[in-house]
Amino acid sequence: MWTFLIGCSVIELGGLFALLLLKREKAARLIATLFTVAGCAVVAVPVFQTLFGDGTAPVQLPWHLPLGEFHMGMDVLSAFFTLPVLILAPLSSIYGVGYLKKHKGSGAHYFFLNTLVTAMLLLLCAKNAILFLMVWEIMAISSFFLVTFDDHLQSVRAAGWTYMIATHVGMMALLAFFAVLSHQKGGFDFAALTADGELSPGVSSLLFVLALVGFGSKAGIFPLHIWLPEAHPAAPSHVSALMSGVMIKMGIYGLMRSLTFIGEVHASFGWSVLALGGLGGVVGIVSSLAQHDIKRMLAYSSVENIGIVCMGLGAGMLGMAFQNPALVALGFGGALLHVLNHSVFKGLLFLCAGAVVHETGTKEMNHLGGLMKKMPFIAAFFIVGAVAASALPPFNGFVSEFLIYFAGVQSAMTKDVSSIVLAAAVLTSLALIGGLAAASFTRVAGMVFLGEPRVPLKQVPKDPGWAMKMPIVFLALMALALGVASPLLIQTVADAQLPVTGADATLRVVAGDIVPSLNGISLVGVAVIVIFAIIAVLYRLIAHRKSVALTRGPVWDCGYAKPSVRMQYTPSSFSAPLNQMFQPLLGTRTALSRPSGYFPKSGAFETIVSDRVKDMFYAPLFRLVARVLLLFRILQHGHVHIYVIYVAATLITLLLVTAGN
Amino acid sequence: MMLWSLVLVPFVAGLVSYVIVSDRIRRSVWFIAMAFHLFISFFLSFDGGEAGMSLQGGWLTLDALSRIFMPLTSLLFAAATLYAIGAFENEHGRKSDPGKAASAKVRRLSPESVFTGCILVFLASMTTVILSHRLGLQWVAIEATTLASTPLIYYHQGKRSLEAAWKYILLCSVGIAVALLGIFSLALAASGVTSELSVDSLVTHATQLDPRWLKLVFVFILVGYGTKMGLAPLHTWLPDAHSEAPSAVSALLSGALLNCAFIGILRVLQILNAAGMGSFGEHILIFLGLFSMGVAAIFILRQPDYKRLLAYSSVEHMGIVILGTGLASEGMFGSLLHAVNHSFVKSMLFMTAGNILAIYATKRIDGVRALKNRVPLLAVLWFGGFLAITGSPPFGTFISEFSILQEAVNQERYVTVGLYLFFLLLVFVGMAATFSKMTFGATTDTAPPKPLHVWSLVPPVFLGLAALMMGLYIPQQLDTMLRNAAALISGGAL
Amino acid sequence: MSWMNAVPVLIGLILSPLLFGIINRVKAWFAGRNGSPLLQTYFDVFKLVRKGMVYGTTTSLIFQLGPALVLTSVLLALLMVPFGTMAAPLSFKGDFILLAYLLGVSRFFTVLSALDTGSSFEGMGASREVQFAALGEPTFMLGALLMAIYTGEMSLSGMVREIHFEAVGGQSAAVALLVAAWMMLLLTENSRIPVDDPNTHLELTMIHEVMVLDTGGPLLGMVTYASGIKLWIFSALIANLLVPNLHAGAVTQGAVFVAAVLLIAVVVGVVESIMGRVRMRQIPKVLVGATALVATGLIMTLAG
Amino acid sequence: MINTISILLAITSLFLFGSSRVRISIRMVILQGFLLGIAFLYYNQAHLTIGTWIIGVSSIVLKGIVLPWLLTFVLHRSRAKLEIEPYVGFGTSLFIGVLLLGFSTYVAWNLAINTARTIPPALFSAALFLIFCGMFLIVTRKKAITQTIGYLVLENGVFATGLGIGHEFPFIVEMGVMLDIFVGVFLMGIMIFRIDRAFDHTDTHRFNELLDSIATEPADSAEMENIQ
Repeated sequence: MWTFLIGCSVIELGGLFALLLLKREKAARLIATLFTVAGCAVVAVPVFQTLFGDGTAPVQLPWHLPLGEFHMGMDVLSAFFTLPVLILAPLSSIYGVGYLKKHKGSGAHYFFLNTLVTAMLLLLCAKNAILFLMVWEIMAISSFFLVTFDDHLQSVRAAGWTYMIATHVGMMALLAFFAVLSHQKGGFDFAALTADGELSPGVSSLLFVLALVGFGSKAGIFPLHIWLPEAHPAAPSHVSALMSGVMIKMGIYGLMRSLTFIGEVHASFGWSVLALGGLGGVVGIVSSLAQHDIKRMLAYSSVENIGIVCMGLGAGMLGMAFQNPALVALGFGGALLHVLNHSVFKGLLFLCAGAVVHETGTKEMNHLGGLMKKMPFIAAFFIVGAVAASALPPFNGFVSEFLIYFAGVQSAMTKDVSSIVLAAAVLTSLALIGGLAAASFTRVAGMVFLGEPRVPLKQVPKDPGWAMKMPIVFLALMALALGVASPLLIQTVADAQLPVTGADATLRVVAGDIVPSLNGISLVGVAVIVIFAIIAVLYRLIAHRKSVALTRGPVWDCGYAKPSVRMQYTPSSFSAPLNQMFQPLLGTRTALSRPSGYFPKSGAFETIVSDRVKDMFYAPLFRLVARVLLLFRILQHGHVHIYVIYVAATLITLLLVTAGN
Repeated sequence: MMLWSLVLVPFVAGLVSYVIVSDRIRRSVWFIAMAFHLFISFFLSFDGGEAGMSLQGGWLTLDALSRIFMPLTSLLFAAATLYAIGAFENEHGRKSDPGKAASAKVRRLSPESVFTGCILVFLASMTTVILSHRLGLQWVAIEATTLASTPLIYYHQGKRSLEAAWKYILLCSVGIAVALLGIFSLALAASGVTSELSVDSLVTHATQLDPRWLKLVFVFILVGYGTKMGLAPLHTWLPDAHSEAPSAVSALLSGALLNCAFIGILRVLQILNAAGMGSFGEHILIFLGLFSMGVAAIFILRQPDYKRLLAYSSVEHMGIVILGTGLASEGMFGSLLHAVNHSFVKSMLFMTAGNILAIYATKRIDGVRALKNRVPLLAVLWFGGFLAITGSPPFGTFISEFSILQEAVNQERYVTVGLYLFFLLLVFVGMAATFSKMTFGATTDTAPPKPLHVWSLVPPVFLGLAALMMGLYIPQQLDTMLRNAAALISGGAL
Repeated sequence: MSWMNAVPVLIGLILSPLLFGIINRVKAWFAGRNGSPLLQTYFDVFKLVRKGMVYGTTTSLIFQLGPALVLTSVLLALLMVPFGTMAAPLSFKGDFILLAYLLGVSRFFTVLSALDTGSSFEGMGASREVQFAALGEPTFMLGALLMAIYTGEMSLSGMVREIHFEAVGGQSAAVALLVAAWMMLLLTENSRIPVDDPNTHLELTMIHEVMVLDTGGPLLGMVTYASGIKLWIFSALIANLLVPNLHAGAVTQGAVFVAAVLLIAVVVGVVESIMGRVRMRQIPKVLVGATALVATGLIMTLAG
Repeated sequence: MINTISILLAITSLFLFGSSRVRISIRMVILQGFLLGIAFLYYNQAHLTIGTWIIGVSSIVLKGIVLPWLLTFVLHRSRAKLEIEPYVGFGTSLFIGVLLLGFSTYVAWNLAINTARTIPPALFSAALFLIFCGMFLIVTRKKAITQTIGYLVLENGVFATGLGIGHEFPFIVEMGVMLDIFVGVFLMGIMIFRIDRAFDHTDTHRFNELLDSIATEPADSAEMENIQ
């Protein structure tokens, strides 16, 4: 455990050096990245020790704080959740070195980036409630500063503001959660909290609701997700990659850790998480289909993937409630694996999107197009990310969704009514999400990179420098590796969930009999690549042989006289049929300015996309609270006389009250 | 003798500095008095005699409670002194440079000597409040603090500061008159039992005091000193007084004066607990605490003036402190810790607000933009203060607010917990809008801001670090002192 | 992969273009025409492979490599389709999920290569394709779940071995519903008449055809062959449901199975001749109807 | 003796309720100062020490002579001669005064806790009445100087309740209370002087520049936009 602490302090030191070198931007960035990479390497040692070796001893330091004390320890669950941090943190800092070349103020930025990484690492190994809360808030604050990096834009400030409020709501719920928990179980240490003191159903459901709100608001689970599509597009891309890939997983980690505290899991918990996950998944992917802004679209797809993870969690919890070990192993296993997979391919997508925004200067997808010719490297890897994100075989997205599918079908084998309903729910929503995800990602990949540029760009985009390319290549390879090498991973995933599900031998057996399917999948994955290579080579030989003519001609346009670039299908028109179908979920408004007069000069049509949940629930709620509070403002009207009456009135009321008892 | 010197030295220095003409000498007198006071109070509190050192029949004693607040007050006074001198330099600097003269409303400044005199007398009276064990003397001292601080408030002689000062003195005097009623009824309650109203004798004979009169005493003292402490609905003078006073004074008012009023209430609570009627006032205290937080939340949301915002947050934090006292046992410890944390953070914030005022010359929030780009150090202080005042973890306020929450949950008062968290969230929402609007944003004028005097920057940085330290590591000795004080007040029932 | 398993795959590869011939011949018979020869598709593919290649000016590498990936994924999907009672060469628990997603890969890259041409027609086709595919997925998954519950097996080959369509008994009603739903799915996925018309010339009404509007030469050959295999896969899945387990030798069972597949092609031809096209707006209702059918099937297994 | 003093006190505060001219109110305050001083001396005659003597005399001197002198001085310098149209008309305030007198006598008589030994009910009711009169003046009168007078009357009332146990209070505390009241009123006087110069009126009714009650419409204000 000491190596872990050393690693974290190395990363934090890097941040401090970056702060000191405020003036020399480039040096600050390089040093901070160097320290992060070194720190993560050092931290990797205990993590692999815990995952594959025999684990590390916890560390307990006498840190005199009236309530909590410094108790760090790493169990299998936290080790597994450290993997995404170790992958994405160094890569995003390296990417940042290239990305922030043209920006000022990257010294402070890197300080907060390193603090965020350290906070996340410490959070995963915190074994004391107070320490957990403190590191949780530090993580929130440092990520707030990262989001508001280029704060000269009004939209970024508004996004930062919404983000801060959302995290604070979650913080309030967590405060209440840990207060009630430590009251029930006595003491703040996680060991005391996980002791299986019997909790009355009322208290355990209250605890679960608080945990769901507290951790759900950080993870972006369905009703509490509105800050995610605001904050991620506002942040610089390597930060949104880190946040989307890793930080929202801390919410999932917290939720699983709270299961260990609550102990006995009721079926209603499982159903609620499953329902939220399914609903969140569908709403997430449908909203991402309707977006104009590329990073907002990726943020909504994070909401969708978190929905899928919650479905896995829900299935696992229902398995615990119905005492069906297979469902438990597969549900939690699918969720955990999807956490890792999502952080890899979402990180890849955000980094590629970052490069696009960096070069073209605009996030508006309707204005982009045909970047494949100018930025072939980024286009190719974005398409790889898109394939992985819509869970298609050769890549890692498919494996974890396969596990959750399998959990659904496996639960149906027991043939009792509730498990079949569960299976039907999981399969339909996952299938629908899968289909829509394919639609959404073909839209982005197709419209942004293929076809022709819809609006002439100011400067010719070109592929970025090696600092931005290297992480992208590494992530793509990681996605492929995870996709193909999944049978090796299933064992660690089965162990990683032990703290939550309790050491139950059958879990290992159940995980065992999924291995042949995973072998089949990786076999097919490899086969796809090999056969594709063969057919492509054959095609090249046949189609491009000397004796045959190879010409380039205009694309068929029905013989129209003067085809223009604007005639191409735009992303909004591409997803228009689906948007109309899911209109109640989306609530997209259209603004039409009709061309008028005999010689009309201009007409415009625009769809305005806003988050339905926010418009229907949060905005009116905020306005109501503000209006109610403003009513009470007359209290302070400035007249001394009436102030004295206040004093007299309080005196009299208190006298009456005391006279009473 | 040392204790009396703590009172007399600043008092005499105050009187003397009324008459000194030259700024330099007066400032040095002021500085010496402050240094002396700081050294003595730290020396006495941290390693003075273990038992309460009393003098001449218990007029001034240093018991567990005053052992905390004495060094705190003198530390705040030292910081305020340095800041005030720095602010005067800024002010003089501004007046002299021609460019600024036209735009800034140059107010006619009453001579600095009145300011120095009053502030030193203010310190003397606060020291007497903290140290006095005689409730009569304590009342006199609290009244003296009001009188000493009024001229400080209308130091800038503007219409608004005069109005604020008038409301301050009128409301506080009415409140304190009610407190005097309380003192007299306490004397009546103890008429048969003991002669002089010293805390020790009252505590020893507490059981024989007439309970009905004790209830009356509690109500009068709560209303009287509650007005001084700024509990809603008696708080109406606080936003005006704290926002119109010069920043050094509002830092002292918020940081130190509110604690003195709090000590007045604690002394009476000590007697009540000793008389076994501790649980009697619980509901009233909790209600007042929550009501103050609610009223503060109402006015913090979309508050146009940032100094008034800080004043309302003082009302809110005093509400939290009173809520903690109402919850007794662990809550008492939380409230004392919170009073200390709040003093650090609030005075730091007021000083930073003063610096912002010196640069942007406007108290309106819309007038202040892009603090981050123009004055990075102030932005760090300002936003760090915001995080501290709303109780986010790395700072001390989080620990105290959480222990109060923990106590409320332990007593299964879920309604209180719900309201408590809701108001904290409301205050956070209100403040988040204001602070982020001021710190971030783009600026058009690229003129480098006027350099601030170093003395006006050192104290806030020091206080900010103290607040941070309180959050990360509370030294063992300070923790035991807090626990003894809490035990003292709740009659050993901790 | 013993020698015996290779035979079904070979048969699949060889016979799949024949299905188009049968369908066109049935339509011609209905219309009183002689119709094109049964092997017409084979001639088209050979001709196309030997022709020169014309790329659109706006197209990039994706357009050239897309159809290769489409063909690969469809070939691998063919590997997993059981052949009568004989298990598929590659079968494991939950292989139907992989089958669905392999078809997803082929659809993904067809759409990408369509969008690469940058023509508005191809964009329109892609947008429609993506919409209907998204609605078709749940039908396939629920159908597989129904079969899994009904037979207790989790791999396609296992399910097919257990399932048998007796005329009487509650279970068979569920299977009948499943067959109807999967028939609708076949018609949608392979762009047959009620949903999409493969032989139309009006670009605005096409869905699948318009996506391959600008592919010519060897690329078009590959795409046609891939769509043939895809039709074979769907018909094979439905045939597996209908063909009872005759416990006879592998050869006779195989022959019966192939006959069933060809029979399904005839049925498709009949359906195409007698039905007109469903309006574009109604297609989502058709697909949701298919899912509803499977859902009722599920409920029946619960009740039964 | 005590009864006559308390009746006289009651009458003077009734005058205060009704009088519209500041000059008369100041005279009433002088009268109250003398009455209280005499009452204090009379009441503690049993154990007269040097301390109580000094306190008695100083209270007479301060409340009877010095403070009223200061108030008249301020009255002349600031042109606020008349207390014009207060919130509550003089007739009605007189009527309220009588009501308050009834209420305080009622409270004094049946609040029969062990005050009998220390404060005679008559004096206690007069004291309560003085307190109510002080509060009432501050609340209803607009002129700053009348509010100061109200405060002074309030202090007199509190001092009257404390008469009984005057001897038990140590000398310093008693003198401290006296000094505080003196400095308080003195400071208020200076402030009225300053207010008069700054505002050229001393009408506290127009003191409402410091307020928060401008209910900004939630819908249109700019911040609301970025709250969503």
